[in-house]
Amino acid sequence: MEGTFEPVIIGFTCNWCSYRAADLAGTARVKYAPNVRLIRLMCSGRLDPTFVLKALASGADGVLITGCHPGECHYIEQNYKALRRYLLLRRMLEQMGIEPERVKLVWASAAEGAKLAQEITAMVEEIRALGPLNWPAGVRRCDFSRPLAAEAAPTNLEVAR
Amino acid sequence: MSENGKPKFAMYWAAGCGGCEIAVLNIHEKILDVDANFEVVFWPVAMDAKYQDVEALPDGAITLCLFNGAIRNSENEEMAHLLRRKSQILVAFGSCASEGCIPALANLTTPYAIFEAAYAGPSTDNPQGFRPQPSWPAPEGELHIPEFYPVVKTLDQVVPVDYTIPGCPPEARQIAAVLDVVIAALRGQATLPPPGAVLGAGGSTVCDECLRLRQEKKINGFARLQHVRPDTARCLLEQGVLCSGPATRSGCGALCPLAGAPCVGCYGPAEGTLDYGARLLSAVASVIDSNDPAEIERILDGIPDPAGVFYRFNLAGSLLHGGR
Amino acid sequence: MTSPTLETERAALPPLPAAPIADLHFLEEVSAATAGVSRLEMCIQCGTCGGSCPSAADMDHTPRQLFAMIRAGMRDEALRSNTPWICVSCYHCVVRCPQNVHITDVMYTLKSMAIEAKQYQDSTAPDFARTFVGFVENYGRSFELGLATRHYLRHYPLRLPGLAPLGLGMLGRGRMDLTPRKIEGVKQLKAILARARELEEEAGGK
Amino acid sequence: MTKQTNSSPKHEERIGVYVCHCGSNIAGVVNVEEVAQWAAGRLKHRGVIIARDYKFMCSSLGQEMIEKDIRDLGLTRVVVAACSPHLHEQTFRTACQRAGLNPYLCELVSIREQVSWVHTDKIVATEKAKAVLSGGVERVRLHEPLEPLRVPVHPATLVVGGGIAGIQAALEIADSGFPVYLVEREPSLGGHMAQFDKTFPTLDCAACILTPRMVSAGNHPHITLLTWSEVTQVEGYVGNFTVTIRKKARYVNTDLCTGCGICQEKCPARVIDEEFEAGLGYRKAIYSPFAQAVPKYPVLDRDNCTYFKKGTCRACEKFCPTGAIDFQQQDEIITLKVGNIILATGFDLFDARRVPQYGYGRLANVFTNLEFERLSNAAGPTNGRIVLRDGVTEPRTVGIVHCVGSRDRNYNNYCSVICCMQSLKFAHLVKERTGATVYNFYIDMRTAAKAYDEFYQRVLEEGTLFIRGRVAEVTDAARLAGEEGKIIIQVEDTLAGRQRRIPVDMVILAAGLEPRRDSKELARLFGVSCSADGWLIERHPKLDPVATMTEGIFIAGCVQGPKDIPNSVSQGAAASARVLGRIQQKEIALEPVRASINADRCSGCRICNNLCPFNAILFHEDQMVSEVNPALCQGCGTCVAACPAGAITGTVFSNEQVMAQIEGLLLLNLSRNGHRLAQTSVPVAA
Amino acid sequence: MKYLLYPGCSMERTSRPYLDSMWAIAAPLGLELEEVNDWNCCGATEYVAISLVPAYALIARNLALAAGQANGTHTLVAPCSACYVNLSKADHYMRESDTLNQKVNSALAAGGLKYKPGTLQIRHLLDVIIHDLDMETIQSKVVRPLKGLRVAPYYGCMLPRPDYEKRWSNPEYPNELDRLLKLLGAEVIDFPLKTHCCGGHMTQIGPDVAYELIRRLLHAAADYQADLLATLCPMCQLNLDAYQGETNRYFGTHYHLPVLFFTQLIGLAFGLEPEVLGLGKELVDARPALARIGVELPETEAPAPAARKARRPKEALPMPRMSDE
Repeated sequence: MEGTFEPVIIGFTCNWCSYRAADLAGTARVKYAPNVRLIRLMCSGRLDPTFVLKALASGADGVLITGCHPGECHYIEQNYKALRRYLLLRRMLEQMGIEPERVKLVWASAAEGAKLAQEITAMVEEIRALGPLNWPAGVRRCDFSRPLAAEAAPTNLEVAR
Repeated sequence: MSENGKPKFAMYWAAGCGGCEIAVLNIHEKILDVDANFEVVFWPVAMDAKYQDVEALPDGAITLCLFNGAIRNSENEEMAHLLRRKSQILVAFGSCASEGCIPALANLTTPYAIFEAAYAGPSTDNPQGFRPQPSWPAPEGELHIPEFYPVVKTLDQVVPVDYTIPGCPPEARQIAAVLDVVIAALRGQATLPPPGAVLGAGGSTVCDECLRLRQEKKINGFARLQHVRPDTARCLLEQGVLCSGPATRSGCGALCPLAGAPCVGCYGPAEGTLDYGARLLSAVASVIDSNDPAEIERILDGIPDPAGVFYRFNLAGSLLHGGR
Repeated sequence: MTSPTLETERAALPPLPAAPIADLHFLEEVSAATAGVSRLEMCIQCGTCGGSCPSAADMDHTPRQLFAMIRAGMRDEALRSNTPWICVSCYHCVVRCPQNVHITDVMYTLKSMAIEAKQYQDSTAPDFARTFVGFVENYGRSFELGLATRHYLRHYPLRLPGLAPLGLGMLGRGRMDLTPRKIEGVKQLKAILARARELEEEAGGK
Repeated sequence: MTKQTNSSPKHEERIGVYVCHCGSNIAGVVNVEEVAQWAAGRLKHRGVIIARDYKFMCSSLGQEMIEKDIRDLGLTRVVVAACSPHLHEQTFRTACQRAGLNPYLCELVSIREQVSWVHTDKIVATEKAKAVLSGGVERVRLHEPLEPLRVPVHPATLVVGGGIAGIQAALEIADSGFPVYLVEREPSLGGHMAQFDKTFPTLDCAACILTPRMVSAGNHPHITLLTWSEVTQVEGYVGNFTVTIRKKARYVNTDLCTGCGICQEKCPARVIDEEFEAGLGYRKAIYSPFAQAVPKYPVLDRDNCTYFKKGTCRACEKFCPTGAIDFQQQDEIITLKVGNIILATGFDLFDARRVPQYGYGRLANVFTNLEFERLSNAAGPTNGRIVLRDGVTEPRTVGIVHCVGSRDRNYNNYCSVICCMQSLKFAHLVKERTGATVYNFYIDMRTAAKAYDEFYQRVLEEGTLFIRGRVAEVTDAARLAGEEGKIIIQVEDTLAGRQRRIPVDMVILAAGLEPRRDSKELARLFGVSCSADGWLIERHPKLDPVATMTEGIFIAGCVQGPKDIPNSVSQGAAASARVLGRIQQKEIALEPVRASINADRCSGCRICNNLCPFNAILFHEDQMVSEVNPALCQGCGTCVAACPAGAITGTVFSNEQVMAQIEGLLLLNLSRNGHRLAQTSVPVAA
Repeated sequence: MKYLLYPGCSMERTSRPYLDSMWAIAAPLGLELEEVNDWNCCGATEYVAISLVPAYALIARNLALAAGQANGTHTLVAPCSACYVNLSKADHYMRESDTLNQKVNSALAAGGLKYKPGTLQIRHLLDVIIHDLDMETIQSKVVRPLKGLRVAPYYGCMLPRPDYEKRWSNPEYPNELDRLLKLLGAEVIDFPLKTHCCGGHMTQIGPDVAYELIRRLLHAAADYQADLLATLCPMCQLNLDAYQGETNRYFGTHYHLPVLFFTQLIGLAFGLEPEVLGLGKELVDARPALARIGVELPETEAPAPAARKARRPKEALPMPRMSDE
């Protein structure tokens, strides 16, 4: 592979804290690594672990989950649900051979633009050091997104559409 | 149509335990309807047949093919392609074909480790340390055995599939019901469901059929069934026994929970679910009754094998297929 | 673009005197040589440290002033100050500092930098430290009697007779040994310390 | 199979993409023309039929351009790549609405705050802008036309806290003719201000300016006063809160009581008054905290009452001329309906015992600022005589210590705002009344408000001595001649550059302001957020300082952070203006981000039931299904993510929308080879 | 209870009485102390003034040896405050700074050792006595309550500060020693300088500074009418005891305040013989003070708890109550 590896990270943010922290990082012109792409959710409690798997399966090298600090959730305590899911998800991903550095949970209040920027840059560096999320040759070879429709035999039975 | 005018039926057993084959026999006298309405052209368990016989058939000659078992090796995949070409309706029959099932748990490890476990170790007598080789020069000529794939795939990951019948194995009454619909459709008395549909199952989850009493859920600790004596009338999950019922497609009649054992999830994901394990994991984690990271970790220690539990039947069909 | 005329005018002026040398990397250097995080840059000059210090009266500069000097890049003045040598390591300033500056550790850093640069005014304390360390490096243990006599002989010879009763009292009560004790692993200790010194020098700056 | 990554739109969408330059704010880093051209070409098969860039998309010309395209080209979706949705989402939604497009079919993606302002490499920033835009396009395809939720607003308002901020808020609303419930935990209105003697910088008497306000609030026809009461439960949502209040038993029948005070006179139990007198004076077991208390009725302190403790006494009952004492009285539970809530619960004083080196609690003549307020108050325990703890001796030297527990990482990191001015006021009062020598020990003098610095000048002129240095310790251990029997303040005089020991007779500690000890519970009770310190968090620190993130709940005064009286009053008034605006509108529109449950899919597993902090999820036992009450749902989506059956869906942030956005964002991979970009996954219609 | 013991250089010589009394009370208290084999000097405050990495490597050798010897316990007890602070500081900073940790471990490797920071719990002797033992058991062993003895509890600096692990009630006004002494029956004064400095190594390098610090402590203790000072650090004891004469000479004062180790007072209260507790080895004779133990003074002559506490007139304002009382 030529050049350096640039990881892509999908970041999930909470509308009330970390998304605002990202806004603040912007207004304060804090610079951070461009490798992250943020998705706004209403709350870290909205984070369905499926989103994390989906991002990893679709080519992201890491996933950053962010939310309000414990005790500061806009919806009282939903960030704790994110915490519970994250702690369990992390255990499971480890079993699947995915390095724990690739999926991180960071608390960032609306005031912590600089902290969020710092966390992002640090995570990009860590993942850069890990390299791309490499699936074993076998998994890569089997192309799950290949269109299959052409192979089917025609049927003369009546089928609901 | 065949010579006797009956539509052709096939059933094939790929990587799986064979329970699905037995399940078909479990439909009892209904099997007579199969015989009455179909001509069985290929069913290795039930009758002698050669792959060449299938290859010889014109494309689309088989009306209904029930394919059970996952795609573990090149033979499985070849047969999947062959039967797809020859069949009008290809059904992923049972959990292995549709989700990967237990064979797919091997995706958590590598072929090397699998061979080490099978061909070495204390219970294996293999002093020369033989390992399977894809080809071998025998006096009769070069011999081949099917190639062992690095990961287990589901049927629909190698060929397009018309319908899925979930379950490990599918419930006999559900199989019977599906056969009834197909037979009725063949007679023009019914319409087949849209392609891609899941047949022989319900639209909700196992809890819908479970009669155990339920309350709001708060889990303070997980325990394995053998270590606790759960209340016979109350929801098992509420008592810390990890039951997959909430995330598992209904249709089985909640057999396990009603018999006192937690649902293990063999009917697969509910309608519209992209990743079964993630859904179940999210639900279970959400109701852990603690906000303290250390305490949560302690509670999670009660689930020693999360990937194995949440993806017991579903690893090959999941988003990450089992990781690396 | 500056106009050429202005340039010419400027050239005609007499040269300005040189600005005082300010070593603006001094703060970073001190921070880097301190165990843990110094937090020196967080100092708000409130004076809690100077107010708390039991020996402030004898210091050339209060700790607060010293920190301002470090930040101003006044390297020589800071290293020559007696302040770190007067510090008694009581940690009062550390626990009271509203900004959690690691004051005591910074004092240690300044001492070692002063020794390195040979910039202390009074050799009493550096000598004491060296003598102490000498015993420790050779025996693995400290040796009060040797240390005290050697030290007083060199720095307070006139006070030594006055301390005789104290010394005799201690000896008489079995609270002092005439010979140093030695650990078994002196060789091992020396190897460790030699490697540690190499590492310290590798880090540079110091 | 049913696995689909995208649920495809029913018909082909016609999407318009608008990339903003924001002057040079975006265009200076992101090649906006390239982004627009790329979208028009590369995203054509995703439904993008037009992509434009423009100098200022939010300007009227920019908006008109979008509106024209909607009309002329029949756009069904709009994506604007510009600033943060928190800034201009509403602007572009309104523009769409004007052109006849449902406003919720517009998506704003941030390429300013999240791209041009935080990255410097122009090529990489441009590529990231494309990715962000592509995520927005994928997302907008799955948007649904929605209507904002409209809810009626109940005209009554609950004000919690009867200090000056709460009183101000209550009066403003009541004067406009709307009902107010004013709840106060203590027996009387007044709060901390009632304890003060003079107010800086004008030195008006606190009681003189506060008492008329308290009386107006007490008599106001539209204000229902609930003192000695606490809020125990809050349910509902903006416009329709149901609040439960526990009115503690006073053991006094307020219908009969005339407030004559005989009961207090006759009560034999003398108790140190830790609340109003800050521990410096005494009260009785039946008492009214101060003479001007509103309401005038006393309360009986059960824990210290001789009758409740020993079973005999009843002196108050015997002497009461109207028979108002009622030992049988019980706590009363009241339920109220209100449309809006203002929280004005104030602050607690930092406990100076936590700084043991300052000697409070060990050294008799170390006082806190609140103690000194009572000491100097003409209605206080010494009738305003400034004396030592012996109650007799006037101090000849007084040291005032600033920043006690404030601006200190060991305690509270923030500045308590009022202490500098309060300490200057004390210096003036001590000088004026005793002629003592006064020292002020400060880190920085903070007198930043109208007429504040002038007051500092005045105190300087009066001869108060200022020592710039944070006090290190206050001790009675004499070390030098002249220190015996004194309290010694040890400090570095940072201006002189030396340590000083100053013997004084009295020390006043300017203890800082802290959030109420139960502020976290308060936040939880009302569903608002509070910072790690415990101050409630405003919706926006500059532009919306009196609103909270929770619709319908406002904050005023020190509950939001330390502040002086003028600012507390301003906030009380500001909060009431916001509430009045709501009441006048009669109904309010809410973002339609809500969860709903598909009853056919729901298996009644009850996983979600306990996850909602707003109790929006009901369980129907008869049908064994759960249901979301859209009026209570706040749209956090936690239940959506937790539903194991996938039976719960959420508007605006559906699973499909988020998945589509993930695919869109990953359309472009970052450079793996210099700056050339490689394509990875391509989302295809499923 | 089992602990690893790091005695430190002073214990073997200048503070022999501390060592002896510690061993004497270990058995009745049920403390099982196992000395770390071949430990070396902690470097006091001197080594770190010369160079950082060797200073921490010197300390870490002890930690490595102790961790290697961990035999059913990971608690390392240091009776000397200076050793305690150095050991815990090394562990703390090695945990905080990866760079330091790597350097120190690389130095240790030269001696075939390694230490993983955080492996050991480093605690002071007073900490384990007051926090690990049952207070009632201690009280039950008191056969000779130190009644009538006015003791100034003197903690010095390095015990309560900087206190990385938050083991003490307060860095300025800890109460652990106070509580223990009260348990032994002593009258404990509210000693305002309880955590102020004894002069440390300044007796060697700047005696004028040191004598002033010693004078302050002696004066305050005398002012509060203490019979003796109880200490828990060899350096504090040495400075206050051995240099008391020097200090008196320097200032022309005549303080006579015996300074004993708290372990000696525990032993006394437990009824152990003075000789096994190393009593009599102090330079300022403690016998007159100890003679007060058990002497019942007539009620009227009993001194007020705090010497200067004024009579409260009826106008007096209430005093704020301390939260911990």
